[in-house]
Amino acid sequence: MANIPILRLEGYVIVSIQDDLSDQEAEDLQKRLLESLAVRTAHGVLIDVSGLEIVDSYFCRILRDTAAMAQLMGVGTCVTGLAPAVAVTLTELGLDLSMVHTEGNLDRGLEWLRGRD
Amino acid sequence: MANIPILRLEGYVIVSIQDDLSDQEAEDLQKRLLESLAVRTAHGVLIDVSGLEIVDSYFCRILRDTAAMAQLMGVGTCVTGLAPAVAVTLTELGLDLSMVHTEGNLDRGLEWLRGRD
Amino acid sequence: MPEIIIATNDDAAIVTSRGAVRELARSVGFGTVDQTKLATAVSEIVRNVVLYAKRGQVLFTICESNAGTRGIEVIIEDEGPGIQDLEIVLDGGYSTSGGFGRGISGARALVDEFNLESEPGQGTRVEMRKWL
Amino acid sequence: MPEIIIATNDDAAIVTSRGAVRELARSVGFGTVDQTKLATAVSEIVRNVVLYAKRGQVLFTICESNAGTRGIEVIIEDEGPGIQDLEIVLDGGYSTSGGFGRGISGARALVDEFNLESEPGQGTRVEMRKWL
Ligand SMILES: Nc1ncnc2c1ncn2[C@@H]1O[C@H](COP(=O)(O)OP(=O)(O)O)[C@@H](O)[C@H]1O
Ligand SMILES: Nc1ncnc2c1ncn2[C@@H]1O[C@H](COP(=O)(O)OP(=O)(O)O)[C@@H](O)[C@H]1O
Repeated sequence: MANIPILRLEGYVIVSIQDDLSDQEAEDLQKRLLESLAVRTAHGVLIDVSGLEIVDSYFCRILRDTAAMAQLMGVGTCVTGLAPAVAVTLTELGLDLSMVHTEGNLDRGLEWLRGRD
Repeated sequence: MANIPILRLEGYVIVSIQDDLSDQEAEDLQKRLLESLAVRTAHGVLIDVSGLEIVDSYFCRILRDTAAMAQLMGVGTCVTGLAPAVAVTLTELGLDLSMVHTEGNLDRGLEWLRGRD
Repeated sequence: MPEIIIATNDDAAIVTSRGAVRELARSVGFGTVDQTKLATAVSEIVRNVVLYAKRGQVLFTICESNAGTRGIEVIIEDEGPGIQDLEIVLDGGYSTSGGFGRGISGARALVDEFNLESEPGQGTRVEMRKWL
Repeated sequence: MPEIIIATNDDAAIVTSRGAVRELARSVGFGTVDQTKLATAVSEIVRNVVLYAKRGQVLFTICESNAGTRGIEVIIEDEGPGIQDLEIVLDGGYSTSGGFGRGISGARALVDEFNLESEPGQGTRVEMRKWL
């Protein structure tokens, strides 16, 4: 079925992940996201994970790497909607997402990105 | 794989369709979209079809019906990003989308919805 | 010899068929608008097969006119119940399924040549051609 | 008798396993946070099987402690190359694949009981339990 859509709004690239992704699917999404930044400049990236019930070390790394690579392309990243249970689990796993800016929901994430411009 | 994500931004429900959907998938999306309106009130619906290369009579009907049903729930709908080739084809097919408001892209669609509030 | 043959037995075959003919049209050199028109016509007629005859097949062939123009020929056939009121259906606006009744008349408008044969109880065969 | 047995031979098995155990945990009465913790632990260990041993299996069983508390037991086993430096791996931060090296040590922190047996050349077996 369908690839995860990559939206453009106000010059920001927005992705909303609402289903559990396999490692391969997560990697594909990362690739398409970074390609979309190369094709047309963007002012920021917003990754909404409010629909995700599980973020393990693999996906956490995908998030970190995506943000790091986008940064290299001059674009800031905001991750929104991390579920409380996911945040607790990441901490106990010993994984650190502090290098990625996070906000509670899409609206707040967009506000944060707008504020940086 | 993944369902098409239904996003919430500024109280608007946003869906971006970027892959060809089967009739069943289109119907499922319509159902989930309308359900999401029932669960939490929204100020409007934005359906972006800029990634769609084909809209036939079936999908055209889904778009019309969705807009009509959303209207019954008191919510306006805007379809954005209809490709020129799709618009030409719909006309030659004898299909009429004029009862659904359309805009060129997501930004314009959101502007239109904001203006109605 | 057809380039592509697809069994049209379900929902998914509609997506596969319109995707395949679109790709074929692109490869032959059709522009975006004509790719979309042809793919949409195929979508309409294949959906009819799935809807009314349950199963059938579609054949896509790259063809050449007498004048030497290249094009694509589409043959969609089934052994379903056939169409009773051919004239009315070709005019458009008639549907036994609560549809728009625009499938056949619409597809006809989207291609250069359109031929429909149907025998009640025997099946239906649609031949379409679009030239570059 | 395990409630669920899943062959873990590929990428998709990781998704299936964590989804299945999450559902099972929910049905047993675990809250969202514990569901997530258990599912994440399973995700880490099953990925190791797929990554390092290619194939294996995971078994989920609803169990009861001596004190009468209900819980879920997870057994994940493979006949892969086994782990050389068990002590180091259990401490965390060690990876032969350029990973975070947090899979095993992290999973251990997320459950109530964690048991790892591994024999180089024989395979690896992880036993985890989480109580309500
Ligand atoms: N392959 C077919 N086999 C039998 N009946 C068909 C077939 N295709 C079309 N029909 C009949 O012709 C009618 C009109 O078809 P069409 O113009 O595609 O509109 P719609 O599909 O919206 O009804 C259908 O309602 C159906 O009764
Ligand atoms: N099932 C297994 N079979 C063989 N080796 C394993 C297995 N699981 C883990 N290992 C080894 O232990 C190391 C640490 O594993 P882990 O803590 O999960 O971190 P990571 O997977 O990030 O490397 C791995 O790099 C690998 O060398």
